[in-house]
Amino acid sequence: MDLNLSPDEIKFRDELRTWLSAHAPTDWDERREESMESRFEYLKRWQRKLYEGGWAGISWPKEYGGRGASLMEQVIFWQEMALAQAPPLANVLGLGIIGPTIIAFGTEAQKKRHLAKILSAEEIWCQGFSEPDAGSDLANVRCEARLDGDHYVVNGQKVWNSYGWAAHWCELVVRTDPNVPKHKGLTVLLVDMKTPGVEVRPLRQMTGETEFNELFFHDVRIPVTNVVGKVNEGWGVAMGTLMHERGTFGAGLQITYRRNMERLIDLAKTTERNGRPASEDPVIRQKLAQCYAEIEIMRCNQMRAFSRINATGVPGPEGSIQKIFWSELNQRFQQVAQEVMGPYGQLEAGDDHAIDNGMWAYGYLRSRGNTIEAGTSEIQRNIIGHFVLGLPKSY
Amino acid sequence: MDLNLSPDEIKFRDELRTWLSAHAPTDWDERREESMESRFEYLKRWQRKLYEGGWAGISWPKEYGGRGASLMEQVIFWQEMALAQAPPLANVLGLGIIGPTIIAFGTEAQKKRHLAKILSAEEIWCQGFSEPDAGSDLANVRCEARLDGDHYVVNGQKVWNSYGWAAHWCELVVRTDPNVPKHKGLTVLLVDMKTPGVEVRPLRQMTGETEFNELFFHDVRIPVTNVVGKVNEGWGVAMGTLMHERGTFGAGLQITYRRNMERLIDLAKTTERNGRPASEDPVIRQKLAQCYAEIEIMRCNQMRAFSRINATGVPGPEGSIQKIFWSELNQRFQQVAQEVMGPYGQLEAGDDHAIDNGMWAYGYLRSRGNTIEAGTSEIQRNIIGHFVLGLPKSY
Amino acid sequence: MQFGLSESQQILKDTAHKFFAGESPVAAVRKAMETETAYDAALWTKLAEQGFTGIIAPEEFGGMGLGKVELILLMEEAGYALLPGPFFSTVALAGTVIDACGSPEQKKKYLERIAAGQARATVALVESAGSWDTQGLKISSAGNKLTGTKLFVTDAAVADFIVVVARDGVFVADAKAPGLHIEPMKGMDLARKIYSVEFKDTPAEALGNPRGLAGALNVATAGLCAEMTGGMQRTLELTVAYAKTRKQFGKPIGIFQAVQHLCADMYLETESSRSATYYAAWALEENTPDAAASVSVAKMYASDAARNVGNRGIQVHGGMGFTWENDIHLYYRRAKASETMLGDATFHRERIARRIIDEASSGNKKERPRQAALASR
Amino acid sequence: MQFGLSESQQILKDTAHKFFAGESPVAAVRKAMETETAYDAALWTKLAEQGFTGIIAPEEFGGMGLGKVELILLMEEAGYALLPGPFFSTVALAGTVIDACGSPEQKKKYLERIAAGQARATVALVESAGSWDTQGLKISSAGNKLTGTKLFVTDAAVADFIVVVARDGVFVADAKAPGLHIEPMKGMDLARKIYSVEFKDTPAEALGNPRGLAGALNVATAGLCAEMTGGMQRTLELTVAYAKTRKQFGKPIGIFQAVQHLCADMYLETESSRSATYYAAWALEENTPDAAASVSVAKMYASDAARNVGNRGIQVHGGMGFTWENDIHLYYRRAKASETMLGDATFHRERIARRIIDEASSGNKKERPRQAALASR
Repeated sequence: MDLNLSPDEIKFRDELRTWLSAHAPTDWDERREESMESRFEYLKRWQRKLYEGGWAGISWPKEYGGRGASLMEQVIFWQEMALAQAPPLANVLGLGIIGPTIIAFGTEAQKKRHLAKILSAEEIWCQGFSEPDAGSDLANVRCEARLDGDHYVVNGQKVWNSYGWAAHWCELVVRTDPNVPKHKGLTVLLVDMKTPGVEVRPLRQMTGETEFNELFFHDVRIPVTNVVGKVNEGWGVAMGTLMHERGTFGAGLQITYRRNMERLIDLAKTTERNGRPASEDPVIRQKLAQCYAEIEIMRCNQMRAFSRINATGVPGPEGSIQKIFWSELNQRFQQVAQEVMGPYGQLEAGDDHAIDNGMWAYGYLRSRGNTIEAGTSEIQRNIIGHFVLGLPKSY
Repeated sequence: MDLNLSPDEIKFRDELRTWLSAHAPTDWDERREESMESRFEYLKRWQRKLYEGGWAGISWPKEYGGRGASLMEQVIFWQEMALAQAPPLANVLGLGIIGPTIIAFGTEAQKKRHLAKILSAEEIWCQGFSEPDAGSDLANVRCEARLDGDHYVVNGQKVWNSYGWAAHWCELVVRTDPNVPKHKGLTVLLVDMKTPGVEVRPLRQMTGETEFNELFFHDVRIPVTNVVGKVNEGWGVAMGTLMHERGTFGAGLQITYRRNMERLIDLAKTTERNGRPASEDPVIRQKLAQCYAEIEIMRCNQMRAFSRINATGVPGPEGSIQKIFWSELNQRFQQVAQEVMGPYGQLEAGDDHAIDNGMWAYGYLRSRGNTIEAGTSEIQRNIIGHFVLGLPKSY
Repeated sequence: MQFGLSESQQILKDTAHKFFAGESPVAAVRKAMETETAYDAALWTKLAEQGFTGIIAPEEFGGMGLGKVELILLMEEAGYALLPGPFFSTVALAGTVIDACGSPEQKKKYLERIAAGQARATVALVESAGSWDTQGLKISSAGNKLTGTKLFVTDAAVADFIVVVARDGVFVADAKAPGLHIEPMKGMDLARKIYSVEFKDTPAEALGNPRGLAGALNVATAGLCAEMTGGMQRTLELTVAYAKTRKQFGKPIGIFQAVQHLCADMYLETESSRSATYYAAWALEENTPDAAASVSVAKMYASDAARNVGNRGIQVHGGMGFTWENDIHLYYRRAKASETMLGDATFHRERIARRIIDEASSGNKKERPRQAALASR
Repeated sequence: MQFGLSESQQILKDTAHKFFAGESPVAAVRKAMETETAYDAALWTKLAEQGFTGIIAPEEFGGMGLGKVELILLMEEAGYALLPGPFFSTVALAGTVIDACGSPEQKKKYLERIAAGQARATVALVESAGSWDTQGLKISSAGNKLTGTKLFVTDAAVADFIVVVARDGVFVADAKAPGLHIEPMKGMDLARKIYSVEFKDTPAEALGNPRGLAGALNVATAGLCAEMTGGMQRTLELTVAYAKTRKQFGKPIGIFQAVQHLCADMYLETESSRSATYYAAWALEENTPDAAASVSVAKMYASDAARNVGNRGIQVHGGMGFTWENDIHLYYRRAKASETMLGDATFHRERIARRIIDEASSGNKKERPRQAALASR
């Protein structure tokens, strides 16, 4: 056990840190009022800069334009990005999920066609995975693709799609064989979003945002050359894809949480509670300390998990405790923030009295999604019960 | 809605209160160190006194020696008993459960033979219901009774039996037909505990007490005249019996909780915390107030439920929220008590430094049983989900 | 002893339920909440026709003269329907304060108009400290003129007059009075808008009996708890209905204990909140010694329960619960706004602590516990 | 960066696991706990032969000179086995304090005997106020003589000497010294007995460097957290095994989500407690700026988690979990005793609050967050 960085890791971190301090823009936070489109163009420019600096696709093999970074280097990457408060990446799905999928399962032609443009953010990618009737039951995909000559004809619907409105391409999971059990008849297709019959509709969330979209496919013709991996073996391709989501990307999260925590402590010092600063109220102090401790434990759990993945090569089902921990912790934290702020906590962006321009009201509402997105807390507990503890399958 | 007592209820209460203040012994608490047997003889004498005063079996019809009290009068009875800190009743199962069962389902001969002796505590009763393999799955009874002439021959085991060591009689649920679905082949027998082949073994709990027993039956011969209700229809008899457990007996509980609460507040005033009384510590104050409020809500929930039973005639599945509420509340309360007392909380009876002679350590450990006994919290939530909310059966 | 509704109480509740379902269905709520004030004048007229605007105003001032229990039954149904606009502000808050603090002439002037549906009103109390504790207020009158700013004032923009709680009394200011300036705030509850109200040498009329304030705020708080309970009930029903129909892994999700037990907890919390609220209303009506404490018990519990019920309801709904089109978030937003309104759980716990720790006479262990009052009357 | 055990650390842990399973199975624990002291001399000799009594004592005093991480791995396995007797008191508590506070001569005199297995010891700190806060202690020495009473002293009856934390220093008193009187207390943990220790003009030797105390108590606290984690692990395993075999309604109860999710939460809490404890040990070893805070994080979390894991474990066991014959309550009893030992969750939360609120420089928002230290070395 040695939590110090190795000399190589220090070198990587220092190089990245130097680059970020020279190149990472500092005005992202100020752009909240701009249009979604204008903000996204900004993010594309930022990713382009990362690409030119050699910092896009750091986990990708060097032969495909990546940096071949080790797992710990990836962890460091996301931590440094969070520390520098760098803007997010425009093509985060392409870089983190779809690129690696094409590298692992794609044809040479697909690699040649797509990978470089993912790295440079020239082409943005989204995913078509969830469906109205396939929420926690991921294999229950109904969006169908019928073979017609050298094309598949796609009909169906997807929901909870991110970036669809901005995307050039979509990694789509479709049912190519309706006559076999659920997991078996699925196929992954690469879909040009400009293909006739593809429709993107914004889906409004309880926060008021349209962070997600619905995708509709009406007789969309996709060449068979766009199949990734083998026909009817899309479940394995898609699962390999999802495993990446449990990877290092979350390493920056605890740094973001810690920053929110520090901001909340500052607010508690200036918020009045019973005639003195809330930060001196023993009840509030207990709650703040609890949040701090949980963020620390989230960090330690993550680091232990990354070390385990490093040793074994693959993320295991233990990743479910990370998911449960960060999502439920954020919900508890947002509630504590509300208690510190009292009635001010409910004020949304655009109110002059709102603290941090409504970020806390937004954070509170948005956090409800945390225990639903990327596998509900219930599903995660099923995974722990069955796959980690060996209890019988409960669903 | 009128929470004031009616003139009749006031009359009942005043009469009882007067009687209790003249007759209820005040030295029960001091007898904790005596032997179990000596304490039980004391309780029998106390019940005899209640009987002679006309206060035993208050819910029983007058024709069977009861008082024919209304539901609200029963509620008042248990509350006044708790307020007077009167000792418990020796024959609590006989009075509250088995007597009413015999009245409802028994033969004239059974009524004549048993009821008066239950009231006077001349004969103490216990129940043989739970089995090692029938915990939450109540219908899974295996203790079998084979017909042999005019007797049933009983073989099997029961657990979680109260008062078995002191009991003269047992209301026993046995399987008389193994060839029909679980609920169907059960029968209720009245078993003389002196019948050859009946063995009582104390079962030690985590508290160190032997509050419960195991009962073993080896070729125990019971006359067929001791069947209650019809053969193979024991499930209905036993369920009618269990319904009584959700009745008014619990009405005294909130008064006991409230007394514990007041004691804890007194302790908090004399316990040091950070150089001042714990009762001035805002963190402790929040927790004490939360307990107080929950006890209040338990009281209000109970009163609403009693009023509903009064209107509809039967306790409904909503009784499950009472069970969940009192059991989980007591666990939270005991933990708050531990936090108030700090390391003193762990001290058991017999330690000179123990607060209230270890009652709090005992209460903490004993409270773990609350969410298990009389239907686990999980079973209660199943009942609410299925029978109250109409969700599909989940087990 | 009868802790259930009387026949006339049940009729009132059923009538209100049907009225709101018919006159203010959720489609209408959504329409109202998109407006600047969430106020629907036509609906208000109908509320007045039902007599709801005068539910607890004394008959001599044109009201129905009903009790606190009747008020909270109405509020519970209003909460169930997520009634938009200034009903709570006008009737449960301003009306109650005027009834408790006003002279007969003032009641005639203000309460009668409320009861008749001719005026809307609200109460301005919270200042920049964000607290509902009236002890810490800073604004005071100078020759019946008010100067300063009140925040989180519900429905101020549609109020005809505003009851202002100041350091030295309770005042009524006409909404059009000089120096009175109203600015919208952007709160989470879309169906009950909040405002900052600024006073600059604004003339205001002092109410005759400001000592009635605490009692009136207790009544308003019980009303708010009832509204919250109604919201919980609706959230529970929406959630159970969804759990019965939504299928995953080939079964309705309600068959999974993880989901079913969330629903069971929602039921437990909703019923418990209802019990506590009904008791508080009765205790206020009967003026029992524990009336104030019982209000704090109810608000403390409802503040936490409404949030928990909402959390669980959204969770059971999964992604659907996170969408704008699903109604559950509208209730969730109101639950959050109501959580802090008239004091959050921490505030009321400390109020309870003062009563049970500081005010209770220590060492007097043989005293009969107060909660036995139920059985002792 | 490697947050996993090294090969030698893993070997140590495995060895300890096997040793305790073989030499101190639960039947032996039950036998020991029925004795007055829960001390088994034969077992102690074997512990010494393994070198465990000298695990962190420096080699110059006959120890193995291993680090804090190795100590907690050993304590974790001791906790898993519910090791009875004075191992924690002697090695993690008294040994650590003497190592941190003693002069070389004192270490030779006391620590060497501990390391060699020739002496058992403990630390007496808590007074009648029941607090582990050393600031509030009342007993002070007068010419190296102690007078007063210490409570909740673990394993005092089998200690050869007792380390006494006083207002004005840290002292060592021989267990047979005049005026020293030991009385058993009846604690919940049956396998680690506690005592009151009374001093009347008892001669005691002042340790040379009392300032080392806080650091030593941090190490002991990390050790206790590890022991608690081991207990959680065992409780989890017992519970999962039961959930796989116990049948109700014709199925193993572990198939029901209500049961399965209780197990999943137990797993989450056990692993989280382990992560926090390992980190604390490493931070202490490396003397990082957050070392003390990391100990409080671990103890705060373990105090709540050990209780919760026990609660859930008993619940899953149903009636069986409530019996004396089932081992789970033995762990539960230790969890409760350990919960308050060396400070409960509330105590450590306030310690954390002091660090993150009071000591952190306000307004310095651009400061790099400290937790990035992991990635910043």
